[in-house]
Amino acid sequence: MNFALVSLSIPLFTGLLLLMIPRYGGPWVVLSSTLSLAAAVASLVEVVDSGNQAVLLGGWPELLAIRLHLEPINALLLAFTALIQLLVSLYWSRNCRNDGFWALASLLHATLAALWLSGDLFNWYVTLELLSLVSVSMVALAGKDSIKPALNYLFLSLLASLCYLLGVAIIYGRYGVLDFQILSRMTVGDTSTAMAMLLMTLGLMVKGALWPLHLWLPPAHSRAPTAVSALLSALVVKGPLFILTLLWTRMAPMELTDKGGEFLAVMGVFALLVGGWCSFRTPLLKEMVAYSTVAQLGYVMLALGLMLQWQLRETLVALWLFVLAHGLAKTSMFLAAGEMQRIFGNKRVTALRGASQTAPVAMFAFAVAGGSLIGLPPSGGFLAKWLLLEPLFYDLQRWPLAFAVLLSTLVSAAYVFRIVTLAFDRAERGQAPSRDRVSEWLALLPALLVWGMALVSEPLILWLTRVAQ
Amino acid sequence: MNEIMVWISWLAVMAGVFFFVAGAIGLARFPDIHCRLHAVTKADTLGMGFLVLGFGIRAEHWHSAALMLVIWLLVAASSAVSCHLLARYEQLEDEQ
Amino acid sequence: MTDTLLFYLLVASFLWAAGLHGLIVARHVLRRVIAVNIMTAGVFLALVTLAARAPEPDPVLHALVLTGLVISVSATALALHLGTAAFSTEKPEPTTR
Amino acid sequence: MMGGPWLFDIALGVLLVVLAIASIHARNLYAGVVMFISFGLVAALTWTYLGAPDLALAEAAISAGLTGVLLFAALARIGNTGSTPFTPRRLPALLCLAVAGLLMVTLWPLARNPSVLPGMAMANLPRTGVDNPVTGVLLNFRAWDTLLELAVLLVALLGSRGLRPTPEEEPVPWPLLTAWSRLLVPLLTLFGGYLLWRGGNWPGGAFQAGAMLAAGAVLLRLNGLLPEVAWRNPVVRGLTIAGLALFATIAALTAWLGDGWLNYPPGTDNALMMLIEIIATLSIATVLTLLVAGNKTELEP
Repeated sequence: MNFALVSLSIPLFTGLLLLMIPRYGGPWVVLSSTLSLAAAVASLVEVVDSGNQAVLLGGWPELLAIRLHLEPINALLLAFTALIQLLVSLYWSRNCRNDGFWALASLLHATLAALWLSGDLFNWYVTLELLSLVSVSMVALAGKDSIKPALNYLFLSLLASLCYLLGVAIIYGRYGVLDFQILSRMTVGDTSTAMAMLLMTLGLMVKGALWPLHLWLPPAHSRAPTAVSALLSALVVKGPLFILTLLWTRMAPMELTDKGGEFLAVMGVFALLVGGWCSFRTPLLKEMVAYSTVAQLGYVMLALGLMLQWQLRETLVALWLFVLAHGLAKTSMFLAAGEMQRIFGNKRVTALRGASQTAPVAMFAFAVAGGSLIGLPPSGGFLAKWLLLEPLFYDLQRWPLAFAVLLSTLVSAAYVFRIVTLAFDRAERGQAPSRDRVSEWLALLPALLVWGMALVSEPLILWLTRVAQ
Repeated sequence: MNEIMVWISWLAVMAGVFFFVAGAIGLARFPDIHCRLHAVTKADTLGMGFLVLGFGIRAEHWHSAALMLVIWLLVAASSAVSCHLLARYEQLEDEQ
Repeated sequence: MTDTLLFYLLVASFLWAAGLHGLIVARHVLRRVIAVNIMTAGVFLALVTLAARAPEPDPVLHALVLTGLVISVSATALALHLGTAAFSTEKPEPTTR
Repeated sequence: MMGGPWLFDIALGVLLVVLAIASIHARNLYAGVVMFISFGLVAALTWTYLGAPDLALAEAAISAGLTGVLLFAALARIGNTGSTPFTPRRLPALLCLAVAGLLMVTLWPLARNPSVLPGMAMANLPRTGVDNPVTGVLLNFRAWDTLLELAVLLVALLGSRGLRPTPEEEPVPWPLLTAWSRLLVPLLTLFGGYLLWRGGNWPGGAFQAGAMLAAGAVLLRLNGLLPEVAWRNPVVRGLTIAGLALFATIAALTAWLGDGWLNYPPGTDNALMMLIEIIATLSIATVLTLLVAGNKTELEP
């Protein structure tokens, strides 16, 4: 547990330090996320060796204290957060023009770590609120254009928090407990619990930008600074998703899981198709990437829904694999998109004509990341999708869902190849754009990692199957 | 003795309530801002003063009576200041 | 005693719904901020009412509401600053009456 | 059953609902803000009535004081434009009424549900070293929430700081207001200190005290009696992060040298808590002052 707390404290103190002395933000954050990553990996090793850990803060008795818990999945997410943070800060320390970014990024890291470790319904509310305020502030860093999307994001996320908080109030009124692990032994399927689950689910769906409550995401993610878009897409939407998954897989009473699963699965399919279609249609590059996040989150919802409805353990593994693969791929995609936007000085998709010749590495990063989003073998996205599809084929009743997943693959292939074909078009004659080779390679790095996941696919899947209960 | 004090306190409380009600009606019904300010501040100062008197007589300890007196002084002073500010703002607006 | 609590729970649900309605229909940023705050007050009223169930009020719930109050004032301030930056008119108009 | 107490309950409840609806839907935004401030005061009264004086203090300082100033400042800059067209449609209203009904049905059975946690909190209270149960919960049982809450406050400031609206001209302070502020601010400071001091045993505590101090500072700042509170000043910066930094340092030190994260070593817990409370009060006061009346024109450091 101590390693996990170290992994949380390092970015927190770095953030505070950077507020005091705002110089050399980039190097400090790179250093702190490296150290935090090391601590997170140490905690992962520790928890795999010696089993789940929990600590009651302050040494107060159960029920009264806030409980932090460390399980392999939390530790994995902790390490994943530090890794993404490291990759993004490596890229952004070459490009950043705003000192305010670094302190906020460190606080974002600390917030996410607090969220992964927490096991208390109200503490989650506080971390969620912290997460939204940090994200909104970071979106607003981009200046004039981004303020209205940021404001809209803030309003919707406040609405979501209030839904969640009302759900927590009902749960507390019904059971008198806020500790998640104790609640998971107590819940029964009565009206109050159902209403509380509904309210919390709706709130978390807004925060996690799950279809049809995703409307704030595309403008906010596409107007934010490049590094912020990457962090938001790769990490921030996963926070509410994590809580949603825990709530439904552990806390929801048996009577509700069936209906909830069906609802989530249907919403997931819609997200895949509608999000993909919007992504295909939009004229702006970063908005296309943002809509693709909406679509990809559909897989996560579908996996969760299937898990609840048919008790398929494999889909839970698929869910976590999706989270990891999507995080890495989306980081790469946003960084590459930002890099190309900077090179061409244009936000539109059509500006990419001939990008394969003028910005080959960035375009390559974009395409490679896109390959993982489509689910081309042997990428991380492919592993996740295969795990999701496999159990669907066994049962004739589930074929419509399998068909929907395949259709969504086609849609995502369509929006990725739309860019790729444009890029391989002949370049217009003009002055050679200024390129920053290091930045381009740094943008490629996460995409290579997501394809590297395939190399360790078998042990990874076996291990996840073991730990993802 | 005690009986008389209770009666006095009741009278004072009733007077306070009367001033507050009158002030509220004045605030709602008077035509312009000066009349309204007049109604409100009078209600605040006088009505609250009577209430403090009424409850002060019935207080079990002189501490609470003194505390209420301080509160009354603060309310009276701040209502005077805010009334002045509002009236002055109105005047500035009219001049423009 | 329970009847009183039920009444306050009724008021709390009304406040929550009224805030929700305001947030849906209102366009002006100030109205939306106020609506969010009304919703927050609704949740807090529900929590405080639940705290008053026992003869000795529940301090845990009071602490939760106090934390929530700080969070809500932070969010309100951020929203108002964002709103000011987004919609501020060049010449501030006189806004009284 | 229509006795005296019931009458008071109904008056409070009806006032709350009417003021809430009026503050959102008032035709004039200025009136709406005034209604909202009154709503906050009635809410504070309700908290007192429901046995939560800690909350009432905080709510009064926040809603009537700081949020009011924030709303008025925003109103002065944004203006009334685009606020009147308010097409009353039936569907959202009916939908929200249905939501209210649904919520009521859900909340109904909860009013009779007892809870075990208050009893446990009370039983463990002597070990915390404070007598006020709310302070005990905030600084002991749920200290981690309180730490994160300080972070929320700080982040709101960081987010607002990056925005640079057009500079506004300083209003000329009026002599009566200035004189009154000179009298009021020492009283507010005194009262803030009193709230902090008695927070251990009676309603009050760091947040209420901080809000009170901030109200005083804002009043002085609006009158031009206080020099600029600027972020570029390292002392101001230090004060804003001091609360969170101290709290987090204590957490880390207790984990490293002591028994665990936020597990105050026995014997020192009272002193540690007092230290946290004092520093947190100063921090909260600075952050709130900067949020409400911070220097708007300064650029990034």
